Amino acid sequence: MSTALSIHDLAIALPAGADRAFAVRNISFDLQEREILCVVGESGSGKSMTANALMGLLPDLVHVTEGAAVFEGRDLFSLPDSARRALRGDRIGMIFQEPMSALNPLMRIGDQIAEVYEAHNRFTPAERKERALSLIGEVGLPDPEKIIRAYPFQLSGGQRQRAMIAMALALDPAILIADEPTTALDVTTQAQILELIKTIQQRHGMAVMFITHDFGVVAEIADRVIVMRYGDIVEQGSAAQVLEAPQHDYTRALLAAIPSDSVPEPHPVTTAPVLEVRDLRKTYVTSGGLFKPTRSVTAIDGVSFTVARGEVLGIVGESGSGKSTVGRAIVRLVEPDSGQILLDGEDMNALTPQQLRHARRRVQMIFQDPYASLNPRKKILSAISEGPITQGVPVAEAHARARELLDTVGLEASAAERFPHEFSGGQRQRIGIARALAMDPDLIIADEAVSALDVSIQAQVLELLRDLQQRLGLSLLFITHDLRVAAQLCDRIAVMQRGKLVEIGPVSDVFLTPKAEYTRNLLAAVPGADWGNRAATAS
Amino acid sequence: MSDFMTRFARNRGALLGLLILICVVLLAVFAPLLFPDSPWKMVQRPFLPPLAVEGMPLGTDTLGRNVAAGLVYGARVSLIVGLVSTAVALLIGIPLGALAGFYGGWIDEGAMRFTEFFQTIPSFALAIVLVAILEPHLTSITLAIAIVSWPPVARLVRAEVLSLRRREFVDAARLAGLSNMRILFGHILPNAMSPIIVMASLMVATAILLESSLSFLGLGDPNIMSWGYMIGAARTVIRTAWWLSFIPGVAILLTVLALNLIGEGLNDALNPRLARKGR
Amino acid sequence: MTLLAAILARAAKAAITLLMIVILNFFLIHAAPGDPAAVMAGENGAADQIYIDQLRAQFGLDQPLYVQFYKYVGGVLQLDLGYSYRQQMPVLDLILDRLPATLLLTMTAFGMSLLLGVVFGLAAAARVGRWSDSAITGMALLFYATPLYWVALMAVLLFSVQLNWLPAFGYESVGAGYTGLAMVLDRLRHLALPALTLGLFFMAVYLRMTRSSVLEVSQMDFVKTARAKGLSEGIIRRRHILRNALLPVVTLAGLQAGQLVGGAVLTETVFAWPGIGRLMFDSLTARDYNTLLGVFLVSAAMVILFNILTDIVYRLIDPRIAAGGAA
Amino acid sequence: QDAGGRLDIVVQPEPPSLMLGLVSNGPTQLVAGDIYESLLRYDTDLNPQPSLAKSWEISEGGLTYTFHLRDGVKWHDGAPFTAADVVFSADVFLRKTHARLRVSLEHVDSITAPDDLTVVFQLKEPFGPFIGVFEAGTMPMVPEHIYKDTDFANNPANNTPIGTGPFKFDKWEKGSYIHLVKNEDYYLDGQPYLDEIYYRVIPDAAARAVAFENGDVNVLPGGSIENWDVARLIKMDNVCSTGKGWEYFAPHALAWLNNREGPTSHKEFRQALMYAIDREFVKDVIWNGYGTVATGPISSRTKFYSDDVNHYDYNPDKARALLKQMGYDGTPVRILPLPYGETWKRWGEAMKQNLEEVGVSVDMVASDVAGWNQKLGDWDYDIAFTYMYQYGDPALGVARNYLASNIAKGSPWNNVEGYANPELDAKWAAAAIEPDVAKRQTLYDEIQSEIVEDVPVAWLLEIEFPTIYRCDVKDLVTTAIGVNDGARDAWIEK
Ligand SMILES: Nc1ncnc2c1ncn2[C@@H]1O[C@H](COP(=O)(O)OP(=O)(O)OP(=O)(O)O)[C@@H](O)[C@H]1O
Ligand SMILES: Nc1ncnc2c1ncn2[C@@H]1O[C@H](COP(=O)(O)OP(=O)(O)OP(=O)(O)O)[C@@H](O)[C@H]1O
Ligand SMILES: [Mg+2]
Ligand SMILES: [Mg+2]
Repeated sequence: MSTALSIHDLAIALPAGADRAFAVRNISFDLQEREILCVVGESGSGKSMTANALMGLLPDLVHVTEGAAVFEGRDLFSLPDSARRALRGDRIGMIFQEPMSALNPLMRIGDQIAEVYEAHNRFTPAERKERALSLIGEVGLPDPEKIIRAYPFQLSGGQRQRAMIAMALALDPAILIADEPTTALDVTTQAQILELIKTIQQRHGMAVMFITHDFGVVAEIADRVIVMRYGDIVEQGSAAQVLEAPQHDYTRALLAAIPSDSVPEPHPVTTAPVLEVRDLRKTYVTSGGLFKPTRSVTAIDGVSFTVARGEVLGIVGESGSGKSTVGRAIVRLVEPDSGQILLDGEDMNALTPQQLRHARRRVQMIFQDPYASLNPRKKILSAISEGPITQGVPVAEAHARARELLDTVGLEASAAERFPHEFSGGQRQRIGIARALAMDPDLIIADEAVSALDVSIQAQVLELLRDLQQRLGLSLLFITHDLRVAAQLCDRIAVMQRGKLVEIGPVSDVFLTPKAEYTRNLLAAVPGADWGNRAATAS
Repeated sequence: MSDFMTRFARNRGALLGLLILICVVLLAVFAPLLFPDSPWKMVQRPFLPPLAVEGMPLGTDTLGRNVAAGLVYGARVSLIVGLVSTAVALLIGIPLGALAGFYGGWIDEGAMRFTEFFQTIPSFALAIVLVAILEPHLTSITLAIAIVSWPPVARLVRAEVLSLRRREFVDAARLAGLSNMRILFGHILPNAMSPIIVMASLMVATAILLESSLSFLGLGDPNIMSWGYMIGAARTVIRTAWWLSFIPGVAILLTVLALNLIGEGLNDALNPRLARKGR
Repeated sequence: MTLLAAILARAAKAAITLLMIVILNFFLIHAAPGDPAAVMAGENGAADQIYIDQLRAQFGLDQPLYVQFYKYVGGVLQLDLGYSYRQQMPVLDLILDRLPATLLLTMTAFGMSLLLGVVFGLAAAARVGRWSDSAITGMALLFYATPLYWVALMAVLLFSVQLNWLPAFGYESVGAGYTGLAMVLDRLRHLALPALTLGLFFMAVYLRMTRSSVLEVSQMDFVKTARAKGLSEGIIRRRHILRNALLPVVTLAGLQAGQLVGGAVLTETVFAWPGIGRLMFDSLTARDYNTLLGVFLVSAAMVILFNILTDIVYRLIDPRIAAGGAA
Repeated sequence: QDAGGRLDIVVQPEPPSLMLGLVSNGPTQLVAGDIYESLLRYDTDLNPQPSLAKSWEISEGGLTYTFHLRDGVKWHDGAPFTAADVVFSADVFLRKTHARLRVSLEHVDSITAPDDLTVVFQLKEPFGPFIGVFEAGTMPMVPEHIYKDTDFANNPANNTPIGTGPFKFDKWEKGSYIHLVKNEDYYLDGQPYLDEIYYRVIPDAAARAVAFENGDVNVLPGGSIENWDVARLIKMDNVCSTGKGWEYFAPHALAWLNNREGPTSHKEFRQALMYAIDREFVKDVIWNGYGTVATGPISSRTKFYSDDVNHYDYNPDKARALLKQMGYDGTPVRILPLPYGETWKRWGEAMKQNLEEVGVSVDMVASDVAGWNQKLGDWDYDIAFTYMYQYGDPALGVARNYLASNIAKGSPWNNVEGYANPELDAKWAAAAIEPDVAKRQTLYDEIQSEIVEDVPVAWLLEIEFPTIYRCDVKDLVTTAIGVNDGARDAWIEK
């Protein structure tokens, strides 16, 4: 195997006012021909910057200040702009994270693919179309004739990502750089895309630099791995080496933080249910106005389950399966069409708005996006104590309790006087938890409460949740699309598909002896499933 | 806050605008000290060019009135009309847009039809008719300008509220048991303030232009000296004394320019995401 | 949803809006002090009660307001906008007489401002941060902040009076009897100053909007994708950035084009342009109710028409809207 | 006289109609004066001259007016003009439509046509001013064959006016211009000299001045541009001007003073006002020196003027003394300027300043033409500017503003101020029907000296509206109504 791309002493300077002076500094690595090199690391560690530097697509004011990247005998960084442009798309292709925004919304898919040929003056227009068509077939998009004339908004996320890959492959590049190409996709789609990249890499013999923060993905596809942190490469080596015998502390910490698939022992549920959901249904009807056709989506289709006191029930399922809608219907942020929601035997749906405002105390929610769920203009203290005060708790008492809770979730007392933007993602999520706890609820609904966080922070928050749940005897409805996370925290798991509850049962049953076909697919799609299991048994 | 100040201060244009505006405000506030006599008083020979006679730095107009005094007193009118009409427009537009965006449904439909209705009539024409009907007076002019300028506010606020009300912190507030009004006015609107403030600064500028246009057409309040009046009155002598229309024109230009610069500065400072792009 | 259905839906709504405008304006305008008979009598230099009563009877102003209203609305529904007291001819004819001049002026100004605004906006965005960008945006800001009528006065002073390059007013050389190309040139010369003054402000608006929109779109991921394909900057700018960046400009322009038709009062006054803006102002001072109402109705209809046109253009540019789906 | 050529005349505002029998406002008269004619014209000394009547006799005692019409006169549509048209016009048409003529026709017993070319007006009583009503704007001849037994106001022919005048209506581009062409069948040989006339509508005063400078128009009728531009334009090369052509109208600027209520109801206040205002300043600065400060109700250009009255010269001290004597308590007075352009606005402002200097507080009221009319008609004002035409004789154009019988709401042209003086009323009435000129003069002298003492209105200025034209335009203004009498005699020097 020879080297496709060799990077020496790369340094990328950030503009004044950025959180550090260099995005990456002094990094050197090689990309071998026909290998998949995974670059992992936490958010902000400089992965994207490195990739962009190689493509010559650094944002304004961000510059390569040092180093060389030798590709086909030439240093990319010292090439003139025109020569670099000639390489882009031709010898080096790239795909990005967000399939929606990475495609021009106003151009047909076919034209966007054909454009690559045009940029490099290959073929006649008719041939370009021909090739675009066959590429679309190659990346596994159905009905190429139709897709070629479709606009991006008419495609699903996975399909768009396939179209992106088709573009990157158009001229058979020697190197493909993929910057988190599956992060925005749900598990099943992610599995398909990873599969596609693997096959294509093999078929075309490309070198792939694959950026991700998910060790599951690494385990799935990587030949070699580079681990980055704060702009440095802390470890590199073959996939097996890094995953199974990590050298650096940071890598070890990262790996340890990954929820393992080791299935907890089932606790028999003994207590009375705190929440009972009976035959819940919800159909979203988007009325288009006077003459527009109405569009209706059945988000919940006859769902029933119970949550016992002190129990953690997980709801899993792929994107759009109706998980959030269930959670929101329980707290009546969404009005269900029919069905009953009994909280300690009291029907939530029968309450007047006035009563509802009081009843809400008992069920609280932790939101997916910790930043969006905090009013940017309110200090943390008032964010936490506002609810209790509204429910009639004296101000001083509410404040005191809020400070106490901040301590409980592991934040220092000074946090009370700060604004949300002055915290990190994990800290914000803790604030969200404190806020939910402030209301002394019986049940907390956590909707994707950890998905937005980096693995290490994710682990901390999960730890906290488990601790609180056990200490305070809370019930938890834990909504997630990440099966590993669910397995770690939950007592029982409910699997949803297209609004229906397809399976519910203790974690071990669902994971080890799934009954529904869908559950099996879901489990199979988890990236690095084998490795995860191995790791779990090894430790 | 200090963060905001530093970001604002980084924008040189905005600082310049602020400087000009402060000058205008100071002149307006201290007009009676600078020129104790009424700006209508005929004090010298007519048609004196600027700097021709001491004490008349900008010369005299068709009746021998001090142009400098007129300019300074005119600043008061422009500022008052600009600020008050903007305030009134905000008072109409914000609640309407907020309720429409928050409640949706028929309230939204009704409010937006109403807004659309006002936007369908060309606004300058409507302002002219309103002033003519109410008879030109400082209050009627201000009111007319407010009436034609609130619809964009309502639309902006509605759009902001629409996007904010889907934000999770609003759900959080709801779960905390807050009433709709408290959610709307305590949580949603404060977060919509930045674009509203930016828009308001530009509305003041537009209102000043509108007032001067109305005045120019002879629909100004005849009891108060305004820049539009000065231009309108000097138009007939533009051939013999061009500076009489030029000077107040420049005054309007500078003030409106200043407000625009401030508006852009605010936009950049209140919206750092955009600020970085602008550069 | 098909284009046709969308247009029909819009038209139905528009009709309701227009009817509301008619009703509101009717009462608004009749609330103004003074009545047309008195104005006409006044102009005649001498009048007695008999004369005024005759005029009132002739115009139907002697009837109770609700009867006048009923008659007027009834007429409007049959496309009869009534009779102009002041101009002594049917309002519809009067407006149709004047509308072409207004359309010529406003559409020229509009087209010019849109074109120049977009071109300069693009130029500024391409040079963002450099002095030429500052120069262009500074110029735009200047136009944006200048009172329109004042520009008009200064333009006349400079181009007509001092330099004698362009006619100062009117829309043709009266009685020159030009035909063919000479006529077109003559019209263009007359059009130059008013269209320019009217257009400058809007040019500034579109310029600023284009610039910021281009800058915003330039940051979008698909532009990066285009770069990753190896496309040249020129193609990226034209094919990817421009089209996306124009969407908000189109929306704004559509809103304004309609407003322009009825809003060119100042320009038409200063340049003696025989359009409906001036007609409106003259009718207002003469309390020529029917004409005033007619002008309002027609300009409102123009606003609506342009909004519908904008929708159509939008649909042509943006496939997402055409499909009726969410953006 | 050179034949041919074209005249471009400014008309402002655009006339509502050209049917002079229905509409008699300034712009209509200006344009329609070329189309319609009357029996007589008046020279600049107000002496009657032949027009459609080639000669006339007034009987002893002044009761019978006999007019001999010109032979061979044709309407623009080719129909012959006869005495029947005259009878129809005066007795039927104008009696119905023409407010000002109607007042004069009160004195007329009968109008008859003994033959096709003779018309006889039989009066009830002697009425000295009667010989002055045969002017085109006052008694335009309208074609009987078109209007007889029709609804005059709605006759479609109103849009294509048909008269006997030297020019025919050709085209009206609304908002832009009116085009008249030479009447080839005109009864005067070789006349008119001009081929065509364009009346140009240019709404902005400054633009009108530019139009004249650029040569787009060659005639600016009096009052069509602001005074400051008059001063500037007449200094230019090849520009001529004349103050003549306004003798018949003798526009007299005055301020209505509300005699019914408020400070202006006090005679001392009104006198104080006369002393407080600086009319010479206004004449010099605002009117650029044109015009004459008025001394009383009758213009010095009108018959029966008398100078033997109290002259109110600018004297603020006297004004202050009078105000003190009256016990003026600072009640603000409202000034309603004439909404006819910047000159009048400036005048209002100047008066406001003058009054404030003597301690009167003033509110300016803004309004447009309609609002102004309404406020005057409703007597809702304290001081209001206007100017009145005198029509050559105090009985026609002056008395109407001071007679108690003329106090009626709704019109801005009668006794708007609400002045009632029975003694003077009797004298005005006597003077109107007094056949002896010397006795009339005496009566009017008395009236003038008494009324000036009372100051029912503030007389301001005998306005002069110079007509400005290019010097190659000849014989443009030959009569007492100037350009309004049409361009019959005008020609352009080649
Ligand atoms: N346009 C920019 N201007 C200034 N600094 C930037 C810019 N984009 C990124 N940075 C900074 O550069 C550093 C590296 O960012 P980079 O995008 O490479 O991280 P990453 O490893 O890709 O993270 P993620 O997983 O979140 O995508 C970070 O500190 C970030 O704040
Ligand atoms: N407010 C809404 N209006 C219309 N349709 C909606 C609305 N909210 C959700 N939906 C639709 O309802 C379905 C279920 O959505 P829901 O958000 O409950 O899914 P989810 O399982 O939480 O997905 P994810 O994992 O992506 O969060 C989806 O098809 C979605 O498009
Ligand atoms: Mg990244
Ligand atoms: Mg969800």
